[in-house]
Amino acid sequence: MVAQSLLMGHPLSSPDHARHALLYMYRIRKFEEAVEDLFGRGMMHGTMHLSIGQEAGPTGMCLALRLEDQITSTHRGHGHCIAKGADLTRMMAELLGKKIGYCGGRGGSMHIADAETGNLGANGVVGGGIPIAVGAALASKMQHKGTVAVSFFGDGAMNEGAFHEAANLAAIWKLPVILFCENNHYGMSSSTEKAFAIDRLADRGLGYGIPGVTVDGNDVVAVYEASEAAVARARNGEGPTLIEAITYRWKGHSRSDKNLYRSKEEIDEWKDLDPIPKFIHRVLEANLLRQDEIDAIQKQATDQIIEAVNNAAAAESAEPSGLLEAVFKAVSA
Amino acid sequence: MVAQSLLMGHPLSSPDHARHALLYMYRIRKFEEAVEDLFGRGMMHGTMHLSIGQEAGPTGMCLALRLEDQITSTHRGHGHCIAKGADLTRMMAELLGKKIGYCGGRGGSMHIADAETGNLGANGVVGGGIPIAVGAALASKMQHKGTVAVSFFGDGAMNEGAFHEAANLAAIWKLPVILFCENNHYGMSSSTEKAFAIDRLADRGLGYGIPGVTVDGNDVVAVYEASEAAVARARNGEGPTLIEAITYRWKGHSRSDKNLYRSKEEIDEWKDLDPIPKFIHRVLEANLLRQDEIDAIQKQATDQIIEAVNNAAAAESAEPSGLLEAVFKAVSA
Amino acid sequence: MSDRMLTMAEALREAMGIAMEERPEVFILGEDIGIYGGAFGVTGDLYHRFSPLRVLDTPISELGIVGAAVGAALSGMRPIVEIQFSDFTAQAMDQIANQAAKIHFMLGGALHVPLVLRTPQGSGTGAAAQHSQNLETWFANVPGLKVVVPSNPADAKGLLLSAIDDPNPVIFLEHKLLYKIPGRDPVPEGAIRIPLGVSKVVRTGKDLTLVATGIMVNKAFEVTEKLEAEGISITLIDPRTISPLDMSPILESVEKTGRLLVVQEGPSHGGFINEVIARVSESSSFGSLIAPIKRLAGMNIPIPYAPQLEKAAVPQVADIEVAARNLVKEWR
Amino acid sequence: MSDRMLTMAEALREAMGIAMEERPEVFILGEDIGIYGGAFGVTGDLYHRFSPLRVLDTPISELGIVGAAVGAALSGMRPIVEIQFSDFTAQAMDQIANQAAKIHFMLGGALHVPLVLRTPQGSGTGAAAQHSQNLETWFANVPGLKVVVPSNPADAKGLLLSAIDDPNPVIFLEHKLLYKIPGRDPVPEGAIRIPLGVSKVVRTGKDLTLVATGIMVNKAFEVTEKLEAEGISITLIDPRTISPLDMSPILESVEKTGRLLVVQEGPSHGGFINEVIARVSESSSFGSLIAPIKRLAGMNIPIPYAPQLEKAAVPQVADIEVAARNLVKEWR
Ligand SMILES: Cc1ncc(C[n+]2csc(CCOP(=O)(O)OP(=O)(O)O)c2C)c(N)n1
Ligand SMILES: Cc1ncc(C[n+]2csc(CCOP(=O)(O)OP(=O)(O)O)c2C)c(N)n1
Ligand SMILES: [Mg+2]
Ligand SMILES: [Mg+2]
Repeated sequence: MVAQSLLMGHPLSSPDHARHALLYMYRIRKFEEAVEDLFGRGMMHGTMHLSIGQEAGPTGMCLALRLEDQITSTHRGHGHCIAKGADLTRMMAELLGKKIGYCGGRGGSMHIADAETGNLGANGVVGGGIPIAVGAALASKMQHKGTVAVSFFGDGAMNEGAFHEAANLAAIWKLPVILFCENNHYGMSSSTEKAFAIDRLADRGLGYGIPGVTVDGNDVVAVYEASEAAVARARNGEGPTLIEAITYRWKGHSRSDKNLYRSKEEIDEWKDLDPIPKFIHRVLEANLLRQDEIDAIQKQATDQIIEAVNNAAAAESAEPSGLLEAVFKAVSA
Repeated sequence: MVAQSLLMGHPLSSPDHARHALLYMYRIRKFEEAVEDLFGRGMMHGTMHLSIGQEAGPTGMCLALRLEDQITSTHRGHGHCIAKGADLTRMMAELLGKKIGYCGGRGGSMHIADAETGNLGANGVVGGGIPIAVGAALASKMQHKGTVAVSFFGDGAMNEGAFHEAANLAAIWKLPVILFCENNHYGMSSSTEKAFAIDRLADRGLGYGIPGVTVDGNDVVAVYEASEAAVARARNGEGPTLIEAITYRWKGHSRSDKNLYRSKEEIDEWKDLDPIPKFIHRVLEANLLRQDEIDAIQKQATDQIIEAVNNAAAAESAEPSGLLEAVFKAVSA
Repeated sequence: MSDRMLTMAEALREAMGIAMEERPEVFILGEDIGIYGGAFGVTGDLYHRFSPLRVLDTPISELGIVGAAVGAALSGMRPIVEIQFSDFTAQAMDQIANQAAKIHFMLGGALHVPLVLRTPQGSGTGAAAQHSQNLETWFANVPGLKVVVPSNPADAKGLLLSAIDDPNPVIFLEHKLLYKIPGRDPVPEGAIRIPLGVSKVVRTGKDLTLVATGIMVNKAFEVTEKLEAEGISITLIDPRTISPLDMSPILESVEKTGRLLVVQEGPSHGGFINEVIARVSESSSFGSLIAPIKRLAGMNIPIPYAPQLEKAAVPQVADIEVAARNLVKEWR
Repeated sequence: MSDRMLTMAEALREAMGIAMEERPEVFILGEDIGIYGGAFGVTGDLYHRFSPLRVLDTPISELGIVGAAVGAALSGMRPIVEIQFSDFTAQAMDQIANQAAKIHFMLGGALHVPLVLRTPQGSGTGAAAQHSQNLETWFANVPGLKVVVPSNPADAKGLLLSAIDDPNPVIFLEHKLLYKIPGRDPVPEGAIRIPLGVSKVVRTGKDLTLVATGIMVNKAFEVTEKLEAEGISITLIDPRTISPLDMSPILESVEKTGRLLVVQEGPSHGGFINEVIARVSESSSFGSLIAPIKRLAGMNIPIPYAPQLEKAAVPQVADIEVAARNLVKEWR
């Protein structure tokens, strides 16, 4: 299983850790680029929500998690899924509507889940996964499992009632859950300046008695450190933490976005803050990896994605037969 | 119209103002006592949610409002309705299922509204009225009406998504709305200690950029002063305020409550903090009214309620005919 | 035996108690279900028998608690959520319809959601339009939800135990006027289970097929007894589960009686009775009909407050009686 | 004339523009309806033509914005709320079903809620189960809501103008595959209004009555043309408003054709087609039927993602064709 190769821990704590962090950020980047390409060539159905530019958030957070820890994810969920250790071929196969896809072609990009790596699912509903993560944390507490649940969600999701109700339940029951907000400045076309009357979204925690921290979401080290502290709190029975990771989405919201609500300059400014070179800089500075090793890691990620695309493309298409039977799980006798 | 007799202003600013505040608190108290009595004698249908002990909140808040200002209210809404100036006979008639009742017998206690006094309605749904008040404030702003909208709701309602979404909209659009939380320590059997991980519910405002104030909700003067400030802010275009009025409900949540979740001692302690004698004390101290005048005000309120009950009881019952036609407002040609 | 003439509230409580004893992963969450014992007294003493951890009082947060139940169900627990009035499932519809119902299918079967959502529905308490709806049609229209509407304590117990066992989300709709009345039959002891999706023939006759669920079964039963005296004999069928809907006893009966009357409390549009009619219309039993199918449903109005208005809003015994008699007398 | 062959998105935008010019109290609110022009481009340039105040971009807060629209409607405004996908009306169901729908009745007529909720529904875009539902049955089951399902640009324009005029809450359900295609007929200029609650006979035939709404009207039309060549002539009826539902042209047609086929995209249980069947079954036209009523509806499954699966989930032209042909050929 792919998942078990995950290497937890501080991304600068050893060359292997650095390699892992870098590999996963590259995997996400290359996966998204491949998706964009497949869409562009008309080979993919539906829509797509790319997380290029946001790779440090999921990678840094998931480095602080164990295999059995759980996550809930979003419409923009490829990064979370990859960072938690999912199989790239099955992901890509799902996007291509194949039988071996994670959902057997029934879910697509917005519904990939992977029970083995604790991914309870992307979600087409903004905010939909937040109460679910809280429930997973409740189960962990009730069953004394010692696991932590993380809900990834966007800045936009914070204005849904689901965030509010989930946050309060997490707080009053002191659940081992981390509310991980990827603040990429926009919910579709809606900027955080217009959608919020507060500057720091982490301040939302104040209303629930949940500590809120804001980190540079393009710095995988900073994300890891905040995540690690939140996970420790959660495992200690001290309750939830709200993490706000400041980042930016380079691409349009989805396929149909004309980017009318923001300027090219703004996008370019953020491209200069690319999380991958930022981390490479730290790694080189710390003498953890050499440039040729880094290049090899990038190539490894690219190769893995090419392989995933090829495998997925070659796989058998999902078939309509059996759909009706798939609605309910069979009642065991 | 009853409504026009309302006298706005500080309850200690003149004998008339003091008289008004006291009369309205007594009206609420006596109305509720009459309802309890009618229920006890099997003369009333449905259920009831009494606000005995909480009279200072609605009275103090509404003293800061004009006739054309709007309110949304709750299942425990008799007080709000009376304080905003509704007709007692039509209220009581509604509870008795009469044709002249505010809803023609179709709504009952939980749905009394009065367009003339700006009461957009009690609400059977916890939190249901909060977004509606925000919408009324939005209309006020769009139409440059200069009116303010107040949403009354309980502590329990603060954990509904409706509160959250409404609060955020109010904040980002700087709407002339006041979120008036009657914190009576319980949402049915659920104590604020268990339902919140914060001590001061007004702190919820922090997450939205809304100033939050906590006042003694049994002190009509304190409530008025906080309300007046919030109304001024709102009319000035400075946006919403969250007021938390600390109070207590003497009676059970509704008809079927066995009060298992709180102690008799606790109830008794709060009875000692009765808002009516508390205000009388201030009035006497300030030499605004004499004791005999105060007694006369109490008697006046009692007489008004007796009259309302008698009129309502004598009125014609609502009839099923025409129900189907009442679903939609007729489309004008 | 007479001590087993439980009310529906008692029967439901018994079922939950048995399930909680059987399986540590069963727990209940909802508003005021703990020390208060539930708004309608259904959870009663379970809070004391088990623990505040397994009978979990929640804040007023329907969306949050259903969502938390979904997450817990995905993580090895078997939550039973109580929503205080079915009207407030509106608050939780995203978690019910877009999450719980779809997860198993949409995620390719990797995960499933063994969740029971219990909630009282129906009118008759004078609580008016926001506390009196029958919303079963919302759930029946969502593929992935099973929808149960028990009409009596014994069925309620057996169906609830099956619902808790079921690996899928089950919406369990309890008519609030049934809570406090004992059924016609004693409630069996122990962990009796009644499978979901099996219609029950309550009594057999030859002149008319009458289909009803929930409280309407009681009203219809009264009518069958009354009309029996007039020489009209009625087959009364209670589907018990409206989704999936077991049509076979209904179709068989229609073939025998040639007449069909379907009754529900909620408004007709979208109602389960329409599904029954449509299925009969499509079936080969259609040819056996000797009378047009007749339906009785709630008026197309929000439920009003005053008792005389509230009664007028939903089918009463007398309405069923008239409809049944006319169907038989006028179509021979 | 040819320049009036608008798409449905254009026709809807035109209607909103006219209404906003006519009345200052009309405004639009919703997610990404401003500078973005709407997720499906329906509001387009209205933001620039009017102002950000009248084309009000909101945060992602369906419950909040529908609630705000209710409050504004109670206070003299005429809001048009756009919900980005009808699936997310689930988030706002309390404000839709428990507030907007009931206020006028429940409050004794003192207040009313002139609100239009526009939202795209239906499958075909590969967005899977949480973005592809047809939820009309939820709304149709709630007394106090009017429910409109336009099938073409000209109707969409006229119906939307009437919906904005209506003093009651109207749910306006737009099939997303219709947005970008022009209709068969040109869209009249100016403030044309089509009354709600009036069925439209799209074409007339003698062998079969076919009832459909929304995108299914297009599919059904294709079938009527195709089968005409085979000598099967079909009356196609588009109710346009499913609540209230205008049955008279349907009943009249059934009396003539003796055969009825009803089609919808959403799952059958709770579907409007069931209401049509039930009303026909109860009516005196029932006696004119020479064939069992046939219905076609979406499969009872959440909408899947992969294109081949998604297509299988809802009735396609070929399905309608087969059903129509068989009904006529096999029942004479
Ligand atoms: C409940 C709901 N409302 C609206 C949408 C449509 N929608 C999809 S993504 C999105 C923006 C989400 O913004 P954010 O939460 O910040 O996440 P991001 O896309 O920036 O990652 C919107 C409005 C949805 N999917 N669900
Ligand atoms: C959405 C919703 N959930 C639950 C209920 C049932 N209920 C009615 S009042 C109430 C308690 C409300 O508490 P709070 O808001 O503090 O108001 P209070 O009763 O204390 O005045 C509950 C749970 C309801 N009416 N609406
Ligand atoms: Mg965002
Ligand atoms: Mg309270």
